[in-house]
Amino acid sequence: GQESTGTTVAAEPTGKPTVCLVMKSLANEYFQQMQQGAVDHVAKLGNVTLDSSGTQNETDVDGQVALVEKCITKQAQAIVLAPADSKALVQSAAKAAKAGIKVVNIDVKLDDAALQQAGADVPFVGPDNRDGAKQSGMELAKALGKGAKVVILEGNPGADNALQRKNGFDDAVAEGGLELLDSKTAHWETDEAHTVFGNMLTAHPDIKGVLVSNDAMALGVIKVIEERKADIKVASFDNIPAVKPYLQSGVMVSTLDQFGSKQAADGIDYAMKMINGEQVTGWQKTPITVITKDNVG
Amino acid sequence: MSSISVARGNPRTNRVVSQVLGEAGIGVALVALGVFFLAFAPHFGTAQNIRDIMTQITLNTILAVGMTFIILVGGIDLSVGSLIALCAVVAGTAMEGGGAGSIPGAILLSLLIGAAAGFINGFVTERWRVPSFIVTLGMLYVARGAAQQYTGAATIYSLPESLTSFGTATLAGVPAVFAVALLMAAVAWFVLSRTVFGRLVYATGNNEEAVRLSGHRTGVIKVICFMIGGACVGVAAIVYMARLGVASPILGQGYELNAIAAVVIGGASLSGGRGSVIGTLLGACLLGVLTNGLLLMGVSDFQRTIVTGAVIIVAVVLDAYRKRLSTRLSVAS
Amino acid sequence: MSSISVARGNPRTNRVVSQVLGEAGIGVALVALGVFFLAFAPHFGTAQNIRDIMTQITLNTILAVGMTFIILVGGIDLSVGSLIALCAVVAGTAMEGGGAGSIPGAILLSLLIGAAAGFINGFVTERWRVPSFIVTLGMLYVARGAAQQYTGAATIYSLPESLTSFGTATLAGVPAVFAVALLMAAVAWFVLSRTVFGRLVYATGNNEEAVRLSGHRTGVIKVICFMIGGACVGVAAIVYMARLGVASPILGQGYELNAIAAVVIGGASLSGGRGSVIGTLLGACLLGVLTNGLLLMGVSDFQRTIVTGAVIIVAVVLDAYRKRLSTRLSVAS
Amino acid sequence: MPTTTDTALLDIAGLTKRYAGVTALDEVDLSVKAGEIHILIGENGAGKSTLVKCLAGIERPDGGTMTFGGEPHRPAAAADALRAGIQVVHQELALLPALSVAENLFLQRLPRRLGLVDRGAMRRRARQLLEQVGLEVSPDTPVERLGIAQMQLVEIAKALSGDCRLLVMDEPTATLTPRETATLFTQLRRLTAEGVAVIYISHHLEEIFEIGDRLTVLRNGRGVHTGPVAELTPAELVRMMVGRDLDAEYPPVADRPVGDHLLRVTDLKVTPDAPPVSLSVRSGEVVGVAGLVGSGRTETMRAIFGADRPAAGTVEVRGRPVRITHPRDAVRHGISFLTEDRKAQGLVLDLPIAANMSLAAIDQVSRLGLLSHGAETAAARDLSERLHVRATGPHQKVRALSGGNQQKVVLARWLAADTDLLIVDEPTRGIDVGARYEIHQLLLSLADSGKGVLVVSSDLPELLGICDRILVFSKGRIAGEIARPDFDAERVLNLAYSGYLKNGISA
Ligand SMILES: Nc1ncnc2c1ncn2[C@@H]1O[C@H](COP(=O)(O)OP(=O)(O)OP(=O)(O)O)[C@@H](O)[C@H]1O
Ligand SMILES: Nc1ncnc2c1ncn2[C@@H]1O[C@H](COP(=O)(O)OP(=O)(O)OP(=O)(O)O)[C@@H](O)[C@H]1O
Ligand SMILES: [Mg+2]
Ligand SMILES: [Mg+2]
Repeated sequence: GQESTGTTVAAEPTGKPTVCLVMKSLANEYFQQMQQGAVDHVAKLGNVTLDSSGTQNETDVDGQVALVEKCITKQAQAIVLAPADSKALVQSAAKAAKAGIKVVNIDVKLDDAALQQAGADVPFVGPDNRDGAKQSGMELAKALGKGAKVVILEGNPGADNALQRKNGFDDAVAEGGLELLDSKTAHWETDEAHTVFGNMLTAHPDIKGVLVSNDAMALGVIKVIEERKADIKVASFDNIPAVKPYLQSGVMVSTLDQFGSKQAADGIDYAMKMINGEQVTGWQKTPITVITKDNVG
Repeated sequence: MSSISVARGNPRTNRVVSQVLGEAGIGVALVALGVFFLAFAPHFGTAQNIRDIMTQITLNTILAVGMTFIILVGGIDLSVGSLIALCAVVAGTAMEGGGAGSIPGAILLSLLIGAAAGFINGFVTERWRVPSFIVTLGMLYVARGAAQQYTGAATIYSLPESLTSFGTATLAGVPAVFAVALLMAAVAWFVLSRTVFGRLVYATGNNEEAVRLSGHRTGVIKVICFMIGGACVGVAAIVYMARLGVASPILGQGYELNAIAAVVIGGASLSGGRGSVIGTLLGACLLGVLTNGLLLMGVSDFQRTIVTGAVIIVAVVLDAYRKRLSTRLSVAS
Repeated sequence: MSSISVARGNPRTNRVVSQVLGEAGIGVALVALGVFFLAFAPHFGTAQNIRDIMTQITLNTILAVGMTFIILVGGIDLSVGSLIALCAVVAGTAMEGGGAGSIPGAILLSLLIGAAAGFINGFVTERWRVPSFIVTLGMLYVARGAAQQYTGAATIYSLPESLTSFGTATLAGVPAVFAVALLMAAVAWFVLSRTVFGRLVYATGNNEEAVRLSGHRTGVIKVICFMIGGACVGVAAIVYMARLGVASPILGQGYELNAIAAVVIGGASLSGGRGSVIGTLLGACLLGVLTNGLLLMGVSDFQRTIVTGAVIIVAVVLDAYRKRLSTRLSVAS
Repeated sequence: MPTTTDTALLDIAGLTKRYAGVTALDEVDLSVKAGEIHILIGENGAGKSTLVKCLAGIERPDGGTMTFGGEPHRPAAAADALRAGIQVVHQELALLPALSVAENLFLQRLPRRLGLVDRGAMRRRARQLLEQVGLEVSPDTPVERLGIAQMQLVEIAKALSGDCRLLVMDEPTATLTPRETATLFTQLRRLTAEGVAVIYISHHLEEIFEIGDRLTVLRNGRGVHTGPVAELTPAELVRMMVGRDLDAEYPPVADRPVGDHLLRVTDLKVTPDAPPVSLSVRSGEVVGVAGLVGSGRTETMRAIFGADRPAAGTVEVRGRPVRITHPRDAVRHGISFLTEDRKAQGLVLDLPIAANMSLAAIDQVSRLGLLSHGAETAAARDLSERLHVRATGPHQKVRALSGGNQQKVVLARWLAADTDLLIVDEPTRGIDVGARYEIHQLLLSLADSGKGVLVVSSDLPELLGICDRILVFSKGRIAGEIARPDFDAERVLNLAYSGYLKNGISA
């Protein structure tokens, strides 16, 4: 699927209930998968109209608020929301709920405290980023053994999944007995990761492993490793196709697949349940899998 | 050329047409866009959606109004986007968990920070005659870093009820926050077109040397404009928190471009001396309507991005045509 | 003022000093920064790190060199960041899975797309006399959307071996890609300072009307400058892929600001007519050295952001001082 | 009769100002009495404007003292000088193109009520001022719509608006026609009668002898003479300025063989409903174009040259009809155009003299697109000598030149282009008598060598002095043509006014 067809479905008015899928930055491959999954799933179901959209970039909070408002305006029956900010989107979610729209939260969990304050209860369908990062990190720990020196590359400071992944990596460092030398952000970007890690390596020539918060950055990191012909292993997150060769070659010990496509599908299913009057609450964890040399296929 | 033949028409009608066109500004393009969406974007005309549009353009309107002052004196401010984050997190922290009582202080704080940053931008630019582009670019980094440092990248929420409820309140169907924006625009318009200061702002942007020769302290005028711009950012920060109930250090990325775009689409010249608050207002509307309409039409995100860019270009080109035609006619009549 | 007392010094030394200062440009600030990092940033001076710096500033240098032409004629190009993404994904797709044979075609493709976009930027700006700021802002959206549309946001990888190996190759210790950047800078310098076209570029940026009335097609000159800028983006796209072995439609966000910053820090005036490739080169170095040094010093992310901004401002202020002092001295002598 | 007192209002002693490479003012003394009109005169680059700038607080003198009204006068900024009561009309226009004439007039102190601009009062007083200087435009016209002379009049009106004790005018009449000059002089006399002192700078000798009480001659930044104007003859004055005798004010005009048509313009309309204009220039001819301010001379020339698109009309060069839509076409067909506004339309201020001179003939100093700096510098040297450009060298930035020398640079550019037809608009604007003579000689020698010259000038004696025939513009149309044998200032002026008198004066 070259273009995001989901939206075109919404064009003609039908009797079917409309489910609004609101994501952040569709420019991000992960959300692209997520949307594709949703489109396919809806096609399978056949009794739903999907209206999916995403923001320009991941930090565009009020852009996403506008998206939610659009869904309210269009009087969708349900909104499946992958929030750009776990707290900033709570109000909009509550507003939608008040407007009688079923809201399902996917990908990043809305902040509980904030939800309470807004007096809204929104079910969450999604993976545990922290646990995922930890699992991926543990693979690295296993590969390197205790006491190995590692660094972390973080995502956008302030982005929730960035924070959770960082925490997960920290857990892995603690539990795996790794020695953390430094932790810096490269804003999810390949080029910046190349620069930041390059300098980290200059500053700490004895780095043995890198915990990277997404694959895009991992690509930049691996470039540095290749350039320096260093023996450094990488643990990452997202499992985009581009990293496959590196998993096979072994530079990348592990990455994490949180099945974005599945998530959206599940989200839609729960939305349908709610539309049909079922009560859904709490956190429905979606599966995550650590991808390594062995299961990369 | 056709325009000539037009010009050959009856002088009186020419004059009328030219006047209308001359005043209309980017409004022409805006109306065209509106009509188009009314026809093709479901729900576009609904009261609810009009309100949404108003809320959605509020921030950019406020920022753009401030930016107008800066651009009129030939400056530019790239720090807007980070500065709003800084103002928000600091003021937000001041209000966090607090009651209505904490609001006035926070507002004052936000305004002060904004104005102070504006002062630095303006003062450095003026005192050492360095391009404001680069000074405010520096400020962009400083403010962003400061905001993150201040909160440790944490998002601030649980702001006073009365603030957030103001963010969703409506006066006679008009969102309160938008009313604030309109009010600010009105004041700005009055200051720029009626007061001595306002005229000196235009004059300075037009030919600073001449204004200095006439015994005015252009440096002061310019610095004040930067401070006004900064103060507007302070207001925007409060409005942001009122609307979204949170303040995060990463908010506002890229706002500067939208604000500048609104001003320039509104007919201002980046070399200073030309532009108007009305134009800016229309520019902000155009951008807001465009985003909103395309969303309602359900255009895919990527195509939406493309169309947005294309429409921006077409709009200014149309406007250029308009200007020429109107001058042609006025010459002819 | 101290500078006066300096000015009272011996004329001959004054003249020498003033000459040195006059030529030095932002170099002074750059040297100061380098010395500082040598003292406080571990490993800063190592051959390895120097190579890193070179690789790290390559992209911005190439983009900034192109931007120099545009800024010299009083334009600006905000589309650089998205355009590099568009060039990369299209050229990347053309090479994906292909062998060395597919490279020349891809390079040509990238250059053509860049130049074409540049042409549109320039042509619209010229033909309808609209600010390039807004036209290229539109192009920023169009190119980004097009890039995403083209790949469906997928990251392109498995590029030809020979390309990626070129990205990591070094000639006599100098990274090959940086050598490319230097070569381009050298050519640009030659064109701007030795050719008729270069002369007309400066003249047009300085007083377009005068150049037009001297019988030159200023419009053509400006459009060509935008095309050169675009072509440079095309080259940068190839270099990006060579270095990182991937092409994604989200790459390059914010590159435009860095490129413009390099040019302006290098002493160019955004109103056109003043600036130089050497300056641009130094500007790019300054930015690159700054990032690199701060990273080596292990400054935290947030503080790094703050310091970056502060240093940018201080650098241009220092430069302003330098200019004044040098003129003062030359008067005294 | 001006009422002069003996106590000096302004006293300047040992004033010195240095720029990189030049000493613009070298120990200059000057004393101006209340109620007198003091002429400041000297060659281009002698230091007149620099003195004015020091007086006005724009430049800081490097030495010397100034006393104004008994107080020491050390202005740090223009504001200080204004506060002290010194009004200045600078040599270069300092206007706000996008703002209205009225706003420009009162920029110093906008009529205000509680911080708000009192527009009514502003318009009213603006009309009075425009009346005084004889400029018929609406106060609401944006200044950018005005011709340069009209802008000049706005500048003058501006200076008259603020009440002052000393009025300094740096070449205010450079582009004015006798009509405006006359009204200006009435105003000056009114002011001096009220006890205002005036420093008046001009290169027009006849003006000096008409209006001046005393004069000070500057040469190479030094004051070489001060005394009553009446005690001098023009010849003596010229000798003091230039340092040599000028046998005549204008070079002898020999009878030249007039060749065939170089340029023939038929029914040219600048705007769709402007009157049609037809004119022609033969090789070996010097054709003058006279007219009042705003009579449409510049507009017409711009249209011929392709600077603006004419609405109608045909142009023939050497008998062949040509389409000129861009100055490039004009230059291609061998037409040059020296614009009246050197700063806005002529000079590239931040480029060196050499680059400015080669701009229209860049092919001559380049091969295969590569510049030959050597050739360019050489050419610049040569031209600078021919026109006596006073500069530190061909690589000095034009910005640093004196007004007159800047004018010479633009002129040099078109001499370098060496086209068959040369259109010059106000060619000797701000040029000193000596250089003026040289330039006239130059124009004539061009005609001698079979080229055609079209001279637009508001300086009537100049036209009478060097032209073979004069076309007189009035209200956009050519009101008449006079051949050399029956040249006569009266006739020219009558023709110039005719258009306005017929259907009353209107803006
Ligand atoms: N900013 C400057 N930098 C360097 N030299 C300058 C500058 N301004 C003026 N000069 C020099 O000072 C000298 C005097 O200039 P000034 O403008 O006073 O001459 P002027 O008497 O007004 O001549 P004109 O009759 O042409 O106006 C000239 O040689 C000029 O080159
Ligand atoms: N650049 C311009 N734009 C618009 N109108 C102009 C411009 N220049 C002149 N005009 C108007 O056109 C008319 C003719 O002006 P023009 O300059 O041709 O007169 P002129 O005979 O050259 O007199 P002078 O040059 O001494 O003002 C005037 O009414 C003037 O206001
Ligand atoms: Mg002068
Ligand atoms: Mg004229």
